[in-house]
Amino acid sequence: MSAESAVRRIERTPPAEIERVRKWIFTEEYREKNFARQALVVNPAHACQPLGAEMVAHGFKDTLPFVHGSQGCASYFRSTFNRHFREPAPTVADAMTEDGAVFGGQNNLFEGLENAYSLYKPKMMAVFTTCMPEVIGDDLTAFIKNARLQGHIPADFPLPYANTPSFNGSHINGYDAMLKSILETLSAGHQSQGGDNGRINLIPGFDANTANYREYKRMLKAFDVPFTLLADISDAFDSVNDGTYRPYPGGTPLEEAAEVLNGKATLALQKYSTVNTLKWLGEAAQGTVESLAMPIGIRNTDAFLLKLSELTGKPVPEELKAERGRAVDALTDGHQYLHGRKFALYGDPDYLLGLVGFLLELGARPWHVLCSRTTRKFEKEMKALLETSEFGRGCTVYINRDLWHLHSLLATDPVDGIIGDTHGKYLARDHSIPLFRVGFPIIDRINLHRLPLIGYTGTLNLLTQLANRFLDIQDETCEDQWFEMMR
Amino acid sequence: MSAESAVRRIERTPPAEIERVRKWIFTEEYREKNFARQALVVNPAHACQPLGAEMVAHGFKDTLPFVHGSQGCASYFRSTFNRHFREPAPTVADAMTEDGAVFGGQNNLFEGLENAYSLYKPKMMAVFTTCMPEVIGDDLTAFIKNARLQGHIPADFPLPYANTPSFNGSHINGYDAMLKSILETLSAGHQSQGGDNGRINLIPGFDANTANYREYKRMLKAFDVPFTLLADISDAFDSVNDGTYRPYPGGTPLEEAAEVLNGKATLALQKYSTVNTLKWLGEAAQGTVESLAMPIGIRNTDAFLLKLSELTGKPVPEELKAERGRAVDALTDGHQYLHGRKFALYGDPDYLLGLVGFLLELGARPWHVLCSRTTRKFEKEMKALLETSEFGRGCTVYINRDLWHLHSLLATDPVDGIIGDTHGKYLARDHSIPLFRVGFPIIDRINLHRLPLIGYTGTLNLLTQLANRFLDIQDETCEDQWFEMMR
Amino acid sequence: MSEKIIPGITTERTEKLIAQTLAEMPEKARKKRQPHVGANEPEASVCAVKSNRKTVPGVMSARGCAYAGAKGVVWGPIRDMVHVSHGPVGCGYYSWGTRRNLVQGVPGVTSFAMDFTSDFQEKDIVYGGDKKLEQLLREADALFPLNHGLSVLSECPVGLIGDDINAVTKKMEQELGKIVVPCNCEGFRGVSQSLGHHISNDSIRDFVIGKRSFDAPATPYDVALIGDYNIGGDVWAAKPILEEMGLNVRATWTGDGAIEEIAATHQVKLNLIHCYRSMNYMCKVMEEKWGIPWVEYNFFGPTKIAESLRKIAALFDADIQAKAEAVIAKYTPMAQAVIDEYRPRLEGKTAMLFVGGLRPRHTVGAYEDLGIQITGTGYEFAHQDDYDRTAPEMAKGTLIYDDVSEFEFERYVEELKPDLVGSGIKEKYVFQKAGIPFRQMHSWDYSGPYHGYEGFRIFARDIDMAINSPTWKLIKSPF
Amino acid sequence: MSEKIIPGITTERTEKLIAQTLAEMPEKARKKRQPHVGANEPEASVCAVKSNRKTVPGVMSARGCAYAGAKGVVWGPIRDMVHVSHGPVGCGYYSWGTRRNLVQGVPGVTSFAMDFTSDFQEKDIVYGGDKKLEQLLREADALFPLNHGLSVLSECPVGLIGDDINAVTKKMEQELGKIVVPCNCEGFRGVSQSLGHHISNDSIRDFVIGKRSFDAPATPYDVALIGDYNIGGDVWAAKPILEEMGLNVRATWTGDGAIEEIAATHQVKLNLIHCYRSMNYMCKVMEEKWGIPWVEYNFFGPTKIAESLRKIAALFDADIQAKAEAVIAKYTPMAQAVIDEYRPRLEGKTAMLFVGGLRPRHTVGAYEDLGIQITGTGYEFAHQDDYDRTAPEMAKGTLIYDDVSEFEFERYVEELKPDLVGSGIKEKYVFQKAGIPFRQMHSWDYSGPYHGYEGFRIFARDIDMAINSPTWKLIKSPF
Repeated sequence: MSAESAVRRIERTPPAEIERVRKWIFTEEYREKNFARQALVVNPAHACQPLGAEMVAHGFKDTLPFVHGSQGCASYFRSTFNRHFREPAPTVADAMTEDGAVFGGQNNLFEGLENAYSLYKPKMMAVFTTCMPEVIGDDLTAFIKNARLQGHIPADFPLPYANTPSFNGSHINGYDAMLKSILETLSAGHQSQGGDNGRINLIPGFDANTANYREYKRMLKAFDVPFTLLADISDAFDSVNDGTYRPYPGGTPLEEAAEVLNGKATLALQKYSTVNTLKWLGEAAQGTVESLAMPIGIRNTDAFLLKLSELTGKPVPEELKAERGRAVDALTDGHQYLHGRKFALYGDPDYLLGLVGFLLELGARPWHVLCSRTTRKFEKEMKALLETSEFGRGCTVYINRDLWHLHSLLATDPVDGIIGDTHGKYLARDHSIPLFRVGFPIIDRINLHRLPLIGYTGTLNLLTQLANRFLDIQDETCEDQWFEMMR
Repeated sequence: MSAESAVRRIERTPPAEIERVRKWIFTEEYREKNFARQALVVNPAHACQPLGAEMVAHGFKDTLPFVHGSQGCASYFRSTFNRHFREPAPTVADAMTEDGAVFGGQNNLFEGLENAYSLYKPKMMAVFTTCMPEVIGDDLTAFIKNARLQGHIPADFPLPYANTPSFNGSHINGYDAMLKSILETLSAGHQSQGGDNGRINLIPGFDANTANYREYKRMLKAFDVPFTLLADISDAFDSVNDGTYRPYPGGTPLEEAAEVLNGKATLALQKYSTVNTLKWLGEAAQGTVESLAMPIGIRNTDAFLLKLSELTGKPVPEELKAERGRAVDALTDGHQYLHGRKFALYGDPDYLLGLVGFLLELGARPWHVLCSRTTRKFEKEMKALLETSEFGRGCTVYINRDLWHLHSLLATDPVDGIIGDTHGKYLARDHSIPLFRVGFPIIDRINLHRLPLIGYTGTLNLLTQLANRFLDIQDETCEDQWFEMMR
Repeated sequence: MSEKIIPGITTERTEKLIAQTLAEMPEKARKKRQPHVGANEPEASVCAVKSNRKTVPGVMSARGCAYAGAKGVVWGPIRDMVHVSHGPVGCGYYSWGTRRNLVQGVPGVTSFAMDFTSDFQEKDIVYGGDKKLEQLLREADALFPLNHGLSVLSECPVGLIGDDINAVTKKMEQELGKIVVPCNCEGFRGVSQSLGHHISNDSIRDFVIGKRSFDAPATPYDVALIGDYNIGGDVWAAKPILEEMGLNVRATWTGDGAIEEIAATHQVKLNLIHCYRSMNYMCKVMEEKWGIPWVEYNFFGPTKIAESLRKIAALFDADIQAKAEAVIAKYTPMAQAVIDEYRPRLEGKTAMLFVGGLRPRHTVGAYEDLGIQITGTGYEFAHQDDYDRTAPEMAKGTLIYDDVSEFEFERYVEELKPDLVGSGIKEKYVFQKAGIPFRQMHSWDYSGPYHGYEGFRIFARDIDMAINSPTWKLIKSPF
Repeated sequence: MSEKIIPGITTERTEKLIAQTLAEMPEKARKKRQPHVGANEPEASVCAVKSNRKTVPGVMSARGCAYAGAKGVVWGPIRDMVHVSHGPVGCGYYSWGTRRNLVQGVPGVTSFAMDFTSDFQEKDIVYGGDKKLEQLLREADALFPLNHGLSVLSECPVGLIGDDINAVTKKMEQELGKIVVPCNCEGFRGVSQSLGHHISNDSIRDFVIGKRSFDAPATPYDVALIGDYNIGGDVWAAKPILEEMGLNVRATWTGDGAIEEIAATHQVKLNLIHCYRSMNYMCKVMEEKWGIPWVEYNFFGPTKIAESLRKIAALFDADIQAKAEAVIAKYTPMAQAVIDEYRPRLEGKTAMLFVGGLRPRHTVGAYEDLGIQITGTGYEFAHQDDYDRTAPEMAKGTLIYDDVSEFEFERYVEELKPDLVGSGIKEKYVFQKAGIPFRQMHSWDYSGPYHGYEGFRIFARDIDMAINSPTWKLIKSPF
């Protein structure tokens, strides 16, 4: 229609109508309508595959993540990490444009590899794709082979690569794909012929809490057992400020990772973000390969330590036993501030499983559990977990629903607290429910990734944050006559 | 006057009069009147000596604090500790009553020692006084000598004792007096004739944050140097829950403490709470005796580690250097949330000095610094500290003023945040200023004593708490149009 | 009630337990402690357990002092007075905000739940504190002009150095034109906080009551609520029930109390007393001097509440009686819903108590309403009349302990293995470390109210939470 | 401005620095980068630095994509539309709330700063997404009925699989009776976000402008504010100044914008453009089609603000001119107070910039107002006309860099040692690790506004805070 034919005066929405809709979106009727939608997604709680691929790449020493595809994607991933960690996230892209879309991205890849290798002097580049080359069908295997043959990159330079289409799964799948490729690449030709080397491979999975990695390392060191953390982002995303910028301030040493198949055992602390990696390891590795729930809460941590004890043949160290005792003490002391409180949670499957375990053992109720991109398997596992406790009764799991669905749930069936990443702050505000920032990304508070949430220390931290926030609220909202010195 | 002659009808205060006074107490006029008072103390921020004596006693292994005086005092001290730590605080009293006031408390002491020794099986009892025996002039030296002579207690059983009159100084002086007596008692006859034993004696001072003690130990262990922490309350007041109650779950081993005079050096991290102990050690000990500022903030922690490095001849461990770098990084990242913010602080002298150092190096302003019982020396030292920084300009130190004085200061010259113990919550509420709970006692939140405030880790924790609370407030109080995803 | 029996609890077992425990004590202490512990005999007219004696030195008692009884219990809850802790800083500091006697009013303007102290220094000990006190009272009245009175609570040194606070308060009452009360409650007086209650009651008798008259016309239904300290809002849960049955509650002693209402209480028709221990003195004074009858009642749990309402109503006319029945009829379904929810989760559990005031006996019925039986109880600072009132409430052979030492209490609990211990902050963490669920029964563990029908709902929830928290299952480590 | 000189900055030094830096790059990359870097020549009529070329693969660029330019810059700030990120989940997710284009309205009711996406799955790639899009728009309109329009922003796959979103939006505009706009801003198009701005401008031209008329009578003073995205509230600091000088700001493009006001902007008398880069296209379209003149202005710092107000006023009558002078007279003392406070703390400092849009040149004056000189500047996605406008603002010999790679930028900063770097989030922590104070100059580092007089106060405070924070002194370890 032409502009002229359609000229009509600006219409302003009457205040009464605004008021009507403002109330309406909190109704049961709206909730039904909202849950009936099939095409529209509003405020999802998941990112796309290449972001996960980039994160795992940062976890290896001297490794440069390399985005094959649009430059803009790389900027989005990087800035997301920059904001969450408040740290650099050096990553290059081969900046494909229209001609790439027509002719494929091989030339971009060649030139990109050459420049990145020369300028940023990595020891490994981890290549992963955005949706553009995925849609046009770029053949990375061939491209990389050609790059070596044509001398764009030394023949022996490690170039793991992963297809990480954004229209499939979420960031945790990209994490998995890239991790598998890195380990395959590095371990090629390193399979020992003798027995295992006694090391434990530990895979935390997609976890943007750097303190968790340090906590894993501390626990393993307490066992005094050789281990390899795959992939260790803790120094990459929580590095010192001593006046010198270093693009690769840490990460799993490549030589260590190369020995992954020779370890005594591999233990993943997330299973949904490591499916294919574990599958491959299960086939290729000498040692046992297992996954456990993320060690959030007492029992999940117990299970982790028991497993370490079993794998190493060593007792759980006294220092960790004492930590357990102190964390349990804090829980018994603090349970009254959380018992029976209802929570809404959203985030990645493995985080959700860990957190729900913790809430249940505290007598709190994980009332709405939402994962915006996951599988029926997860739904089933979460339901089974909820059924293990009387505090799981009445709690509901929602998969492939988004935060606008959660908006309706909170409007019609409210809770006491929300646990999730920064994106939930609008829910928190709309419903006057505190948000406990856990997960990724957290881009409106500082340092939260520097406080561990796993292990007994993490359990203590979670307890402290939850209970004290409720006490803050009580003190802030009560009338004078209920305002008290003690709580 | 007789009741009958005075019968008058109940008078109710008119609402307008209430409103007038409600506003009046926030005025400059009121502040002047308030600061003019000379006899009345309202809401002091200090406790009495024996409380400090009890705390230090809990820091020694198998030691039972023993209150010579009123039973009620012991209950007050114990419940204060119970509430702050949410832990047991086993302490006995010899429960003097009127007859004690008349005849002196020797018999109570005899019987008390006998019963406590028999029932609670301590290896040491630390005896300290309430004001009653102080006023009547009980001679503890003679009493304890008599107790041994008459067989109420074995002749060689360690019975340090301290006069801790409540009408003099505050809890930090009681801490000092009891610590000195314990060390004198234990070290008697243990002075080595050879050289020093290479150990570092570390005295944290009156600090009710158990995590700080663990942090001291962690730092010293990183130096790999033998040390004795005097007095280590960390396990006494943060013990495991494993289903067994233990009255003495930790503390400095008595044999270790007995060697205090033979150490290579003694380092106190508080000086106002260790004046007499250090004076005595300075005379009696072989090694050097020094005090440093509480290691809160980067520079204070630097000074502590440099001193350890100097004393041990070892470089600062890499692990601590890395922690420093990460904490500094967090400060540079986070400074914008705290730069220029004004704070009111109250508490013990040494805590205040540490905290003020931290605020200044962050660009925050310790606007009102108040200590309700201290010396001119402290006032002078604090003023000098404020003068070291442009951010100390305009800041004021108040000594021997109380929290009701602070009420007037906040009413007429407000700040952005208050730092102090639970007792400041009324100020926080009256003036709508957030309270950051630091110090003793904290009886309305959980676990805060389990989060270290000293060292680089503590600096990070303080930064996180302060900055994120301000961000919470911004998010909670802004209008919709200023509510944002990022902060 | 004599038919109460708890499986496994027998007089023999209890006496054996006592004997074994005391056997571990030194001779002299054992002899002193022996009379304070016994197996319950519900039908004994006089309870055999002795009380209100000096605490044995060195045994770790939970008792407080006379000052604690005066400040924490009687005076502190009066909202519109400035209560001065006269002496060194500690007593006022420790008791500041640590008893949950909630108050209405504007803090610092019309209510004063703060810490006023003379913060004695050496020179005050040497030269005496009377002059300072005089100036202090003047300053306090000037800075907090809407106070309706000032109390001066002596700490240990005051009595020892020979100060005369009574002269000072008398002078200042004249000068300030407000009620100014001296209370010689030095901590060394008596054997426990109980004497502090008594001394305070005497101060009210001598310096307060009768000094005011109510500002509303008298009615036949004027009552005072005595011995409810509004812990966690108890008064606010209790008073409305009495009002709903037609009574005019003219004064509350002393929870959320107003000093002038207390001063006019000699005009009421009946005193209703909840905490007999701390305030029976005043009921007796008012009975003797003004002929006001008094009646004890119990507002814990629906059984006792209904009993109490009927007992109170019986002292009034048919109208009040009808209204009392209406109140019971109205709230019983609510209480039954609470029982239906929690009793299945608590049935057959046992608890042991050790508290102060009225709770060791008064709360028994509330536990029983929930299916919980009390296997042991005792008081920090009771007298014989408390124990006499306790015996019939408890099952035969249950353990009764007076001023129990921590040493004994631990052993009793270890043997009887209750599912819950209800006691104070000093005991809480001892038993929690032993893996035993615990509720603070002085402070309602920062919850409450526990009085009245509303309180019962909260009490039930809290007890269930304590006993059934899954955190207890975490204590046993798998390694 | 040609007399600007910065001590130590010479053309020779700068050219040497460039040569040394580029020498470290591979041959091909060096050749590509060479034209994009140069020493400033203030008096050159055409800036020698080339721009708007493809990013060199593998050099670590800060650039975004066409989608980013369309969603983040042009469309996102329009408050009353549902902006659909059409394609896989990531693009909408990353751009959700991460540009600080503040909006008025009731969130979720009348304003929609949320993430609407079709969250493409494999099957959408295979079978196409047009049908899904149609249903999606219908659902969005039903769930957010007070929207005044919907935009569909294509992500990479959409263009590649041959979807026809224009057909869908045309159909849905008919069906929904609202403005429904297609924007073919696939991320692979063009070399940077700049093409996204252009494509979006074209969409406005083709599908928005002229579709509405204002609901108030026209006046000679009707203007539109173009190219202010209300970062940190910039529009709210800028618009009142223009109104105070007598202009009627009928529409803001697009910060806190309303789509129907944008659609009626062809009726204004003058377009005021701040961010020339992103919106000059539309100014030219309105000039050509409706004869609306346009003028560039600069609201950073009092010097440029006063210049701009006079320049704008000159296009109106004497009344407006007088009011403009009154505005300047009113605010200049405030600005001077800011300068008096901060300039002594900042005098002689230097800064380097690398940002997008208008800031690399527009903010220079504001720094200079504070005594800070800019030793280097450059753009992420500028065109020749941007650099031509930049050269006169910068001192002779200063470093100009286009689409600078992190590799180069690090070396330039290392050599020139500025006291501050003003750039984006991806650069921030790189330079902070090197101990260099930094402010994000895309997002005002979560502060703002920086526009107008109010903004200058905040800008000055922030720059002082960054440069003079004592935390920088902590970086050097004593061990």
